[in-house]
Amino acid sequence: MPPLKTAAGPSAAAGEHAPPIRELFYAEALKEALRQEMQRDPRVLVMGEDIAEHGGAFQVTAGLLAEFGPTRIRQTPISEIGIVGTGVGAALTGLRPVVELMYIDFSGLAMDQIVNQAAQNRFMFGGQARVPLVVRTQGGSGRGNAAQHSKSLEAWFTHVAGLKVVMPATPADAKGLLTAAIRDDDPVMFIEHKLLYRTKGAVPEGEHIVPLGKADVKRAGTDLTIVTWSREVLFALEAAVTLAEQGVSAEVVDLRSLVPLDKVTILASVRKTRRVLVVHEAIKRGGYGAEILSIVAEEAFDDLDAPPKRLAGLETPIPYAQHLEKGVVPQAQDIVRAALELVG
Amino acid sequence: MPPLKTAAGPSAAAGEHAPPIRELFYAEALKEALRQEMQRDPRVLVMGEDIAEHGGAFQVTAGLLAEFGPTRIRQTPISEIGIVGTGVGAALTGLRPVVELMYIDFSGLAMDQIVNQAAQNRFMFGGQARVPLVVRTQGGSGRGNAAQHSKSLEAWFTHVAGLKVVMPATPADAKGLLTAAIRDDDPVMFIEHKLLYRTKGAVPEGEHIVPLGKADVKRAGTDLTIVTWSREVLFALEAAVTLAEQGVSAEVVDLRSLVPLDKVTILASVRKTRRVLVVHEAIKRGGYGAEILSIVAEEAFDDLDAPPKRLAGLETPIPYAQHLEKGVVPQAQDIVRAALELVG
Amino acid sequence: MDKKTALELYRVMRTIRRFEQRSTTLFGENKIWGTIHSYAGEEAIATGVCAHLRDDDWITSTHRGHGHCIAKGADLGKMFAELLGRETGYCRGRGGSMHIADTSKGNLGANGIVGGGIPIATGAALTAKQLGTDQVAVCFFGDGAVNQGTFHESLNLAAIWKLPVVYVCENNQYAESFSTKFAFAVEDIALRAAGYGMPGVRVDGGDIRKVYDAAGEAIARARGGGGPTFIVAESHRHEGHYYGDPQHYRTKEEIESWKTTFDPLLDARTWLAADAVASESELDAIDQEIETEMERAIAWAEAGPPASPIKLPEEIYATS
Amino acid sequence: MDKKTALELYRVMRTIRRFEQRSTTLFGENKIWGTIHSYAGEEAIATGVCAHLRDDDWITSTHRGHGHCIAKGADLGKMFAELLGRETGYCRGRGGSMHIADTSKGNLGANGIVGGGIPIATGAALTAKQLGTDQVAVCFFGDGAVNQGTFHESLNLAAIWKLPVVYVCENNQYAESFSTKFAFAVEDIALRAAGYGMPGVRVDGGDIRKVYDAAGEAIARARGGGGPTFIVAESHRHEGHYYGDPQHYRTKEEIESWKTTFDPLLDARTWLAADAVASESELDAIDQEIETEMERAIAWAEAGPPASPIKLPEEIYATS
Ligand SMILES: Cc1ncc(C[n+]2csc(CCOP(=O)(O)OP(=O)(O)O)c2C)c(N)n1
Ligand SMILES: Cc1ncc(C[n+]2csc(CCOP(=O)(O)OP(=O)(O)O)c2C)c(N)n1
Ligand SMILES: [Mg+2]
Ligand SMILES: [Mg+2]
Repeated sequence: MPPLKTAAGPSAAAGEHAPPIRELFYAEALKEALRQEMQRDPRVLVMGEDIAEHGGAFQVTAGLLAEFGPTRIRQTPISEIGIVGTGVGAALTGLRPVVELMYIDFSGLAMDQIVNQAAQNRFMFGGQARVPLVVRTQGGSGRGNAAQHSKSLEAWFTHVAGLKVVMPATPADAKGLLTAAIRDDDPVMFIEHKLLYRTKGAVPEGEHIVPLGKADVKRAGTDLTIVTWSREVLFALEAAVTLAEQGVSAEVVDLRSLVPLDKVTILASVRKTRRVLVVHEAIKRGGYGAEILSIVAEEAFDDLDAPPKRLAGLETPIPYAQHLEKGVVPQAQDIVRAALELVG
Repeated sequence: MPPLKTAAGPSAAAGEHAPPIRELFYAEALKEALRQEMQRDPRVLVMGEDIAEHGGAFQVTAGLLAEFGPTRIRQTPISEIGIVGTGVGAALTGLRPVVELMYIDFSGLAMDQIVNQAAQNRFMFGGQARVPLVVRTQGGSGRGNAAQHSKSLEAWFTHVAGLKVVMPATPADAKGLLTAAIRDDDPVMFIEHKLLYRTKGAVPEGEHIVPLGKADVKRAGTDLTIVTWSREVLFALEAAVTLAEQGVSAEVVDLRSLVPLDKVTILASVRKTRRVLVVHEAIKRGGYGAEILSIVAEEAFDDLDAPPKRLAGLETPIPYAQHLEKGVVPQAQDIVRAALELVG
Repeated sequence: MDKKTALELYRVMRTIRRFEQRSTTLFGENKIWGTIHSYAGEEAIATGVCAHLRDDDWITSTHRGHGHCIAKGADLGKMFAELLGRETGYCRGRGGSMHIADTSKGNLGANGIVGGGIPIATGAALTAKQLGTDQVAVCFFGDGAVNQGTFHESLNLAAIWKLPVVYVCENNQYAESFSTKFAFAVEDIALRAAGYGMPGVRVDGGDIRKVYDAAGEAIARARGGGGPTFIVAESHRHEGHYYGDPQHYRTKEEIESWKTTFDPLLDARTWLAADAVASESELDAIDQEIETEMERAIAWAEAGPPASPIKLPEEIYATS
Repeated sequence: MDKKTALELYRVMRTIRRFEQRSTTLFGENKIWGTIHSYAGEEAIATGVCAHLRDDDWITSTHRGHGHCIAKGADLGKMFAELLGRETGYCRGRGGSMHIADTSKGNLGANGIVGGGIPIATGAALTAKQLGTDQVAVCFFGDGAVNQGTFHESLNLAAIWKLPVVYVCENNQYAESFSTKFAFAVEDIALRAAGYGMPGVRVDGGDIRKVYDAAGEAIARARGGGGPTFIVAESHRHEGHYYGDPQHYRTKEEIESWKTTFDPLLDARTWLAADAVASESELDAIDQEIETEMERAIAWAEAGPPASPIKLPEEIYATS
């Protein structure tokens, strides 16, 4: 995918005396958040595989070893449950660890520490502790990595009481949400997309915070609402342009935070456009799109002029061959087609 | 909970020269399926923790050690990913393993082998292999086991391409579905409920198969459809009685198989009653109820006389104290209340 | 060992034993919900280890955690209140027996997931190392947890990072119904330490003096920057795995024999008398004090209000 | 070792080397999608081990799996076809380099999850034991996988059940960018075997004769009911972790040095000549045959049709 330009969402700089803006890659924006938070707070450390000399599988930590040294850019063996669990223990005792799971496909190895330990600790022990842990990971297809390195698994984490789940689509949101996640006192699953790292966009310098739980209307429209997140936001914006040429005005709502969820923004948009299309890369069955659609159907049923619809990945592991890989997850033209059906 | 009586669903004995019927506990019905399949096929073996002398945490394998010996009732150390993965390898090479995960809360330890290995193997390798693996486990609250032994996690597994997911509510379905699962050539998550083991019901003797992918209308009705599964089926049937006394005729659809899903039965019922309430014990956000509700909203929108609704567990880990535990998952009276709102 | 220490160790062990006896009767009276796992027979381990810890040192505990909790200085009343589902319990009735934490004393919590606490203790030790303090983390777990992946990954991390953590395996010879004879192909579990490059120590978990010495050495090494140690304390549980366990997996004779041949309390009373450290009557007096304290704690717990209704989202989130 | 065996081993090693060279050039020509991991430098391990296996014995492989696949008897054309995303590939273009299986030859498949194949090989060995056959399972994995929980849980299961499985750790000194010097606190990884109660063998993975002998002994023991073995074959990869790896984690000198000082093919040619087993020209002739075979395989693969559209649900379910 060629570097795609994306604007910082309207609300991205909200509540700030708008600081200088310049363009960064998504990966650079993430690194800037890590660097600024590590400078600001000595209790922040980064743990993960190949994050040191190699700079991380997607170069998000490149250069940080030189600045912060091997104790704060702490490279680990291939021990997913060990490092996430160590992060939980460190978070419980005073550090603010950012643990990297190289691919979200590997989270199945660490699921127990994320769910039974990190997420449940606070409630289970009657509020005695807090778990300021960020688990940074990335998912999605599009690089020919096939079935075990391309999944979109955010739905698993949204179904856990005690976790927060964040999925930035733009460089500005990536920086702002990661900063907010690191300062948050609860465990946050911070899910990036492997095809977003090389996308560019305007990013505020200095401290930039995007609060968790606020969706962002990335494009305003009147005929239908497209609710989506992560890389599909870029496809939705691309589709909105095509749709506009065909006289259809699409509003694109980027959730950014899946948990906590900004129901207010979703429902306000749907009540305005009276049509909703929920789009995500993960397979449809059991995906988070079902949650969004259900909320709309339960709470805005009478405001809808057409049945709500989902557009999502096919029910298959991601295939290797390039021509097949593209075909199993929604592309811009698929969104255009679905939108036209919905308004037609 | 006092032993609840439940009838074998109408279709439970479907497609059979109805064999003799007598009452068994849910746990006994499961054991009967295991015993009959182990007698029938020497390639079937059971692996798990405390399944031998102790007979399993819920006594499902009690007595099988004496009949089949320690190589086929193979007790394991506490190594969840090791035993599930060993089951995958055994299934790939000619055995038909039934692996027990004592609590579904522990599945987070074995998720990688279930998802990246068992579920994806067939597609990923171009159809070279089959994985006739059954993972038997149980979930749900109600025994004071608190947050790490009471979760309902079926939604995670429904969101995986390549898995099948089964959740029997009655002894007859438990026997019939386990038999079908063991004979199925794909990986099946077979999810029981800890409070169903001591419920009684009529169970056909001899071979009894309930095909995967067939829902069962456990009670016919005309005013609304309650779609549910596992223990909530019993609450729904209880609620339906109360509702009948108040002049409301509820149809109770027991999914039995979450994957494959019997959309036909769900949609037929909803088109008849024109109202739907989806009920499950798992927390609402990201639960499988959202998938059911979404399918109805997408495909039967214009057949609905009222917004579709979900009733589900509160967004919290399961608390220990008995009076709190009951309050976080839907009880019969909660279903009655929600149903009355829906029809009122 | 001086008299003060010896009597303090005896007092802690006796307190644990009595706590288990009383929680068992309370369970029998249907006052406790869920399940409980008795530590009776293993008291010397938690006691001998925690005697070397400060309030700012950390421990992680297990489903069989009452003993660890008491040895780390917990309040008996709050413990009973938790078992009784009271608002005054350590976890406000949310956790129960399998989930008691006392962060005020560095007890990061019991764990219902076998092996679940091992990386957590490792992470606590990482905090000490990262912040340059001399705090130590102690990780308690059973023989069954040794075959969990978390054990393996954590011990390797602690070894390569030389973390101030002591891993204490309480080998009571069974994981629920599964004998270590079948769960391991080696007789000495401590052998595993060598593969990680850390010292492995096997000790008689029935003799408080031996546990005290072995733990003292390991904890001093950790505090001094010498890195982790793996201790395997051999012991036996007097009761079933859980209250009501029919114990089909071992004989009545075996069960009974341990109560007489392997009892750290009987053992302690014997040498305390033999070495003329304390007289029978002194020890009986301690037992009497504990008896009184225990009943006072239970009375306080029973008087407490039931767990209050759950408030969301503040009970699941610290930031909301 | 007789001449026939020696030349066959040389032929397999050379075939693997050449396959890796050619897939590298094909990747450079953008004909291969995704990523590839070169086995160059480690050929002696797969070759020496698989030489003792029958078609009905099983192996599990890794992301660096081309060598295992070839040594187990795979068809080169179908392998290239898979890398090229063709319908004629082993996995019909669904798997790619990281997911090649050849069940017709007992290769249960490469694995993109580090350590993911370890319990699977263990399960295959369980099948042999359960059905009373004399089949053996061999499990290949890297040094990095040794710190995964799956390694730990699987080796313990194999040891307590005395399963016919051989665990082969290919220690190429790095897990991506992470040196074993820092990932382990022990210098000899084979030490871990003792903790499970199985033999641990450390062997020079650059000398096909040593690998052949060590593997022969372990596989014979497994076949004979003697249980599992853990072999650690010390080696070095000539290339980066993946195609395009900048290798910031090791020096140019180190990279270059292994290509000359650690090359199982150069090594084999030396002793084959020195022991007068085969002349330079005989070996050149073999190389030439392989060259021809390789180009034929590539031509066949490139001529194959692209992977066909996915059919659901039949491609994800065997029963539907
Ligand atoms: C991951 C996991 N698997 C299984 C269980 C069920 N279980 C609870 S305690 C126990 C036995 C633990 O044995 P051990 O570690 O020796 O501790 P002990 O009970 O003997 O003190 C098991 C299998 C669990 N709680 N967690
Ligand atoms: C569970 C898991 N964690 C991380 C990765 C990313 N990864 C792929 S290969 C690799 C290094 C593996 O090292 P090693 O086991 O020594 O094999 P080698 O590549 O050296 O042959 C890593 C970390 C992965 N694929 N799976
Ligand atoms: Mg034990
Ligand atoms: Mg390596």
